[in-house]
Amino acid sequence: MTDNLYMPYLMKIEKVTYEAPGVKTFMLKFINEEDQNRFTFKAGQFGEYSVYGVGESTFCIASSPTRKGYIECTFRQTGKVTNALSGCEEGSIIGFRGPYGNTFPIDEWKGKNLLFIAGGIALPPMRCVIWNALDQRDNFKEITIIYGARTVNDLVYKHELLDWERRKDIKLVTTVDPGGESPDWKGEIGFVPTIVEKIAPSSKNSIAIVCGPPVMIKYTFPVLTKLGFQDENIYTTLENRMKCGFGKCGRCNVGKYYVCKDGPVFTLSQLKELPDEY
Amino acid sequence: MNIDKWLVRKDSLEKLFDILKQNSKTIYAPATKNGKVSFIETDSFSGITTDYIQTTQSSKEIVFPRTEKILDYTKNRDGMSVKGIDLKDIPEIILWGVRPCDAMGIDGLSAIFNWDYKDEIYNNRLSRVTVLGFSCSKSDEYCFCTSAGGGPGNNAGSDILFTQLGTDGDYLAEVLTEKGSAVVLLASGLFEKAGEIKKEQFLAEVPVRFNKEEIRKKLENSFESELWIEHSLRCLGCGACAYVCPTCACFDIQDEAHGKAGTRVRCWDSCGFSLFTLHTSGHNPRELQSQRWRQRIMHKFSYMPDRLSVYGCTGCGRCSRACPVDMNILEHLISIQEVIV
Amino acid sequence: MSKIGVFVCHCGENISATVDCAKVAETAGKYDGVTFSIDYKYMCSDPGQSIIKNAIKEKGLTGVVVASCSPRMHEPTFRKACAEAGLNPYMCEMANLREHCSWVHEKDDATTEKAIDLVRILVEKVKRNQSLDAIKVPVTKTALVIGGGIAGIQASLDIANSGHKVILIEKDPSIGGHMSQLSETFPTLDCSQCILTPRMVEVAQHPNITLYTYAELESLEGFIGNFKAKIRRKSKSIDEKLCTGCGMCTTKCPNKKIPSEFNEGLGTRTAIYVPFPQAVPNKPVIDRIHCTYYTKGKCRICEKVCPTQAIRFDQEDQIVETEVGAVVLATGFTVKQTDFFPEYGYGKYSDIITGLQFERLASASGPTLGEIRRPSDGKIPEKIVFVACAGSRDQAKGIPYCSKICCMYIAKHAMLYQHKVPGGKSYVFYMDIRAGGKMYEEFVRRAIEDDGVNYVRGRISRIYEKNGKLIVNGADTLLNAMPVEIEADMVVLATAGVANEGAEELAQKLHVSYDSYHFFAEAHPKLKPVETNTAGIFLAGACQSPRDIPESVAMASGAAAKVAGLFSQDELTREPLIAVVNRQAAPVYSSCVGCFLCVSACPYQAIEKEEFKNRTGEVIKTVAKVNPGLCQGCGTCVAFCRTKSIDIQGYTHEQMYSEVMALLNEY
Amino acid sequence: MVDFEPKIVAFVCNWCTYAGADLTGTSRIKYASNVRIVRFPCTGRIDYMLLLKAFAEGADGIIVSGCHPNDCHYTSGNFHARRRWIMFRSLCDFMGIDTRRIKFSWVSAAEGAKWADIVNTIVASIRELGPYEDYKKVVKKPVKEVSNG
Amino acid sequence: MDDLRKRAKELLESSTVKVVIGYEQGTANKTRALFVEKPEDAVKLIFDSYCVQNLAVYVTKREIRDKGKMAIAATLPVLRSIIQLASESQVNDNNLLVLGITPESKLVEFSNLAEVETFVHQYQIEIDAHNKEILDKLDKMTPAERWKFWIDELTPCFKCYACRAACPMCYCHRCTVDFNQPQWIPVPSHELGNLEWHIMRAVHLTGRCVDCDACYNACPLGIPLNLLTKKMVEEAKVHFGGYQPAIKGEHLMSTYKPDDKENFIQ
Repeated sequence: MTDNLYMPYLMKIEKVTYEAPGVKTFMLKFINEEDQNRFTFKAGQFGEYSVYGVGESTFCIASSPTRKGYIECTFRQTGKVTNALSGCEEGSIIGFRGPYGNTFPIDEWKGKNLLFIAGGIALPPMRCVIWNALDQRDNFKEITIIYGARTVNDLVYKHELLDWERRKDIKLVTTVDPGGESPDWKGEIGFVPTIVEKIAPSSKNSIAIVCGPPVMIKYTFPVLTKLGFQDENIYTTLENRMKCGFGKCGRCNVGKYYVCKDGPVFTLSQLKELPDEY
Repeated sequence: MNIDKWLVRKDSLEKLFDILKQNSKTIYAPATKNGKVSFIETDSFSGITTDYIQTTQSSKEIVFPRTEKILDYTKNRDGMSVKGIDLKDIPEIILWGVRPCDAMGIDGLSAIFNWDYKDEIYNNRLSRVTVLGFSCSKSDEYCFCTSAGGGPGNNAGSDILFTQLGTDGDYLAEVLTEKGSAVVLLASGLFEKAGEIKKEQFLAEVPVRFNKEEIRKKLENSFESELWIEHSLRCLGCGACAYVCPTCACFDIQDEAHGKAGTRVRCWDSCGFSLFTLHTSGHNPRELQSQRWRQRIMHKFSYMPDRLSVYGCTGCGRCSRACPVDMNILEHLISIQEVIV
Repeated sequence: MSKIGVFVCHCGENISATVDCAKVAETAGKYDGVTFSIDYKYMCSDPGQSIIKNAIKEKGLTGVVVASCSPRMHEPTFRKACAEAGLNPYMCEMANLREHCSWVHEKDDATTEKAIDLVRILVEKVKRNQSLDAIKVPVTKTALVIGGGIAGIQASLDIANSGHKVILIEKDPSIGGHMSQLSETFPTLDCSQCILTPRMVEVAQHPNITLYTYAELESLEGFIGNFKAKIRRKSKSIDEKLCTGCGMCTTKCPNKKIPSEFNEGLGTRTAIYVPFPQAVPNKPVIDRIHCTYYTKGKCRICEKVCPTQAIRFDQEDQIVETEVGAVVLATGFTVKQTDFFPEYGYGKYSDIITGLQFERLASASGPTLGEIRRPSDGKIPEKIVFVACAGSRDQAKGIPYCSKICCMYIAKHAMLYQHKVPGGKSYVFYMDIRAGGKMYEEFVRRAIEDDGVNYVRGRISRIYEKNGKLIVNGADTLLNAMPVEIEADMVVLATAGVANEGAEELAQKLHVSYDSYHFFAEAHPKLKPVETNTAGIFLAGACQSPRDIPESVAMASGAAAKVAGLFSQDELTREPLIAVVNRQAAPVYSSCVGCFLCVSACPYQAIEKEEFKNRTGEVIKTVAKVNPGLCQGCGTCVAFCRTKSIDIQGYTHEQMYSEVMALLNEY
Repeated sequence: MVDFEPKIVAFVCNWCTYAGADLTGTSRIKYASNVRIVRFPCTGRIDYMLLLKAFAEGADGIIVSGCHPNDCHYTSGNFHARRRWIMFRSLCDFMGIDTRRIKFSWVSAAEGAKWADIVNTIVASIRELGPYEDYKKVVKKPVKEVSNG
Repeated sequence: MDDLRKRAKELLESSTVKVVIGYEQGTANKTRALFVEKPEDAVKLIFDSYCVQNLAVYVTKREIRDKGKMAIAATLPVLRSIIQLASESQVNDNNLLVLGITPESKLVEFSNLAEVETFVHQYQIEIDAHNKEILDKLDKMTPAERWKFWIDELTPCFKCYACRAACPMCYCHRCTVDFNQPQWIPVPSHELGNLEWHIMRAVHLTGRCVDCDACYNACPLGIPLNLLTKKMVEEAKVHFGGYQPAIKGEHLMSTYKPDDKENFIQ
């Protein structure tokens, strides 16, 4: 069915992980062997996930390209499709189209420090890169992850956060918004931008990757700039509404750019070129 | 291929039509309903409307249906069976009576559906359509094909372009493609060798009203212009303009479930609708009508030329005719050319 | 992730006799999201319930469908069972395989097919159920009783005696109502005052009762358990704390010619007055309309004579704001005045009076000290005519209903007359005698047989005066309409009992509905006679329709019992199956466009407006909001809302839609 | 139409008709098994869209039933419903939707026999009318068609 | 026409209102909405028999409302719409000033909506003879014929929602067709989707439609969808003695009478 762009791969839900209220992670396996083998993607790309009879929904691939044989996606229940998705069980079959969009130029980052800044449900797009980087750890210098959520409960990938915490070769800082802490909370308390400013990671030979709700991003960029990060070394991903994923349906245009083709990954310098339509 | 010109007697048109029918071709031709002309599957030549300046709906629906199936699925015990549409099912269609500005629109559509990923559903439909264009001998205040790079006798996009040589005159047939020649072959008797014929004198007068290149330039730095707000105040945000437009290709993908079986369809959508870009979060990148109107103009006169190197407007003037509040695109373009520096 | 359990009950043989339960369970087991299914002899039995409980625990079920009898029978049972097993009770639905299937169809495949369908639609529904928690509404355990007649008094005492606070408001200076005006009462002829006044005193002295006389309800906001009442205490122009009720002021008041309301205008009172000797409270008020000081600006005699300087000319109305949990409406009724009957020449002839006026004449405490004397010249009437249905049961007069009490009090009046005026002749013109009630019929018979009252069946056409006599023309329909003419000295019209002036406005203040005669409407004519359609507001006595004393008292006690029941808990728990208007993040707030057409669609006035303001405090959006205290969950608003912004828990759009889908499609 | 079994959907209110149908059961009155009951709190909740959906999904007949006037558990839900039915039915009729296939009725909790009667009559009449092909055709269309051009 | 221009100018000069909604000359013989914000532009205002668009649709449009207090040149249908909108809490005296244009094309300025209501109530909503004829024709058809008629008429509809956009009563931010949980009405344009959309539209306008034909005039395909609402107007007359938009009035479909008559409920 290669001649039908809209034909999804059939995927079986291997594993469902409850991450946070309304947030789940699916581990998906291709039902068809060839699809499995033919399929490749790069960090930062996304796909169209569909529940048959309900529709399609767009989100990034949250697993690392270095992990073969399956893909993972993490989503929050917000609309029709995501509600239906979270109604699916292990063993259910869903559709997947992709991969679409551009990628994080991780190969260009070799030999640099990586600073990951994520907020709330926006860790997934970054998790893909993080694992991608960790799986070739030696290629990079310091790796710092700053991750914040509204409350302790809202932090996703709790087990992985623990792993990263234990690892000597990563610096992980987790934070929750004031009031979101639990009695036994050991991490930081405060909004992400504040914490970034507080941690003040060096901008020297560093790449910053920022994903999160618009507000967080808005206030984090200035902090990074203050820390001396160059616009072209600050990366983020945009999430516009999409239907096709390959630059035809007309939803995701930001000016003359298609988030689904020219994005979702943009550097701050590119972002500054875009009209305010995202 | 080089254009070969034939002469078709005016009473031969009907014969041509019948021959095509006899060769079991599906013919879509202009017909009138509720005082509006649009392309409808037609069995008899007499059913065809001829005295129209422009059909209400463009012929794009033949290659890009308002609603078309993408796939069928059935849930069953051992999982799921999904079947995409069989491209072989797509019918061979003769598109009769297309105006040059419509035929030209096909370039725009093709660009959108092929600029990056190739949309084979669209391409297959197109490959099965033979476009019989008819030049314009009349025009109205909405027409501006000449400003959009076309013309009343423009043959781009047509497989054969017929030009009537004067009222009740015979027809000059310019055969432009293989598909065109195939038609000639079917009815070779009806096509007589034509001598040197100048068709221009028989064409409608459509004055050039603006320079699209200039507009494109001006649009580049007009994103923040106040003009959009002023221009769009009247706009009610319906989809009429987009749905009649020969090049508008925005679409939606929808599932229709009936129990364990269902269908996924692709259907028209419009950047004019307020919910078009609405995120589930409630955030809307284009929440104001002015932004949506800007998108429409920008997409046609700036983004498309930039990215797809083809303009998204053929000057057919349909959107203006169809608009319930008289948003006259020509007027707006002229004002852009005048106002924006 | 839905994990639904389906439990098919045989109900002994009741279901399994015609439905293949095993097959139902088996088929259901194959549906998407059904992870457990079983059939069993008696699901409602203890072992049956424990099958459900265990399955919930072991299989971690997220929803339960019990396919057995009607939910109207066992829904509570199974919901409780689920709750006990730690599953939200509202995640349990019942498929009605017995009443709606096995009992009404023959044993064949079609019947089993239907059973399967019924299960399937409930499976699809329960997948979309949401955990709900019963709604808790705090209760202010104070009742507001409006109206100090016998109904209000009874209700207040009953509520107070059940240990709850009561605020009783009465618009007149004293409580007692119409009953205090009555002479004797049917069917026992015991003195009205004698049985009433002790109750009045009890009210005044009761520690749980706050009594505001000369007070009216200004406004009532809120909902069951949580009303806010504003009460206007009209100025009495005296300091009640200082006043001892000695009566100096009333005796010295020069303004003595004011017709007494209590005596229905047959007697007079002073400008500063106590309506009647046994009034409670027995303290005067100044009637500012008539008081010479207020009208002419001088006098102040009462002030001079008052031994405790209790007079306060400058006193102003006072608004008391208070929170109450329930309201009892006992505002009573009133009787049409005789000027309602020009054909009977009232106004012209002062000796044509109403039944209520006759009560005053017959009352020992009345203007004639109990002697029946006609108003015009004080002569004792030798012939007296009582006219029943004066207005009542008369379309032409716009009062088609029966005033109910007249037949009885006319009999009483006639009797009293016969007792007080030996040898006097009394006639009663009536349409039918309606004496339904314990000892009532007997009472009327006594009037006719023992006291020789002449009952004439027929209406009177006209009354006119002829040399000092009132000529009453009528017809005796029993003697095929033979004309009857009686030369009477006095005529008593049993004028229709009607709703109070202003009953309509009061009803609107309280958001209770009222009938076309402006009597307050009960929530259900048979099953909810003392409730109104506004939760927490109850009715007692003649404000709902004309009633006699025993009925009013019974109704009052009924209302009181309802209030006591309401107050027996600290929080009201209500089924959460109520309507909700969706809410979204700013700047959308809700998909509701605020057309508020749902407001008129709601039978319970449960829909309110909610305003959203921006930082600068200006209102940027107003949308509908359902008051969970008032909503009863009918869903009329839901079907009406164009934007589908209102949904009703337990019967949501998703749920009902999926039921229809599941019903008609293969899964 | 030899072995045509009509599919009948019944939209009923919880307090009267549902209870009435319960009574039909407890009184063991037999009726045609073609009907499937969907339970609503009140006829006032019954959304006209659901009726359309029922036809769209293949129902051959529909019953809508609730409390008699003045008996509504919610005092006026059925009055509101009645108004909507009056207008909706007119509209359906005007659009050529076969209103013989929609039966409106009042069935109280005491009218078990009436319920059985209602069901039997509509099942009988729908048997006469046959499947609701007109509507079914309309539904099939979009799924089958490749193009609406 | 001159008094209109004059008045509009004054209102803007005294900044009694921020914008005046009226008509201007459009393409060919079309007229179209004009939003005058500067006094000097008031001269562009026109009024003639071609001014048929129902301008009331703009008083609920965000971009116009945000300008501040509006004045509107309102013909009878527009006046009706305004009253209906007022009864649905969408406009009020604080945000709207009405310059009425009587059927005799006289200018009447209303000092408040209550006056507009009184004015409007002099005229009953009447279906024009031409359409009445069509309605009668349809009534005479068999249901099967009507069904065919409507399927034929509605199938061409491509759901551009011009009818919705042009209707002053369709001011909802989220229409039922945009509601997708559940997806009551199929999004794509096909026979079922079109049928359900138009039924829904007619139901929602029952008792609210002021019979201005805006929907019909807006339809690029000339579908006579106004027949549906017209029929509802007629039926409302038959069953409930018709209706009139009224500010405090009770809405035809959200109220009832205990003695509403019908003959089909068993």
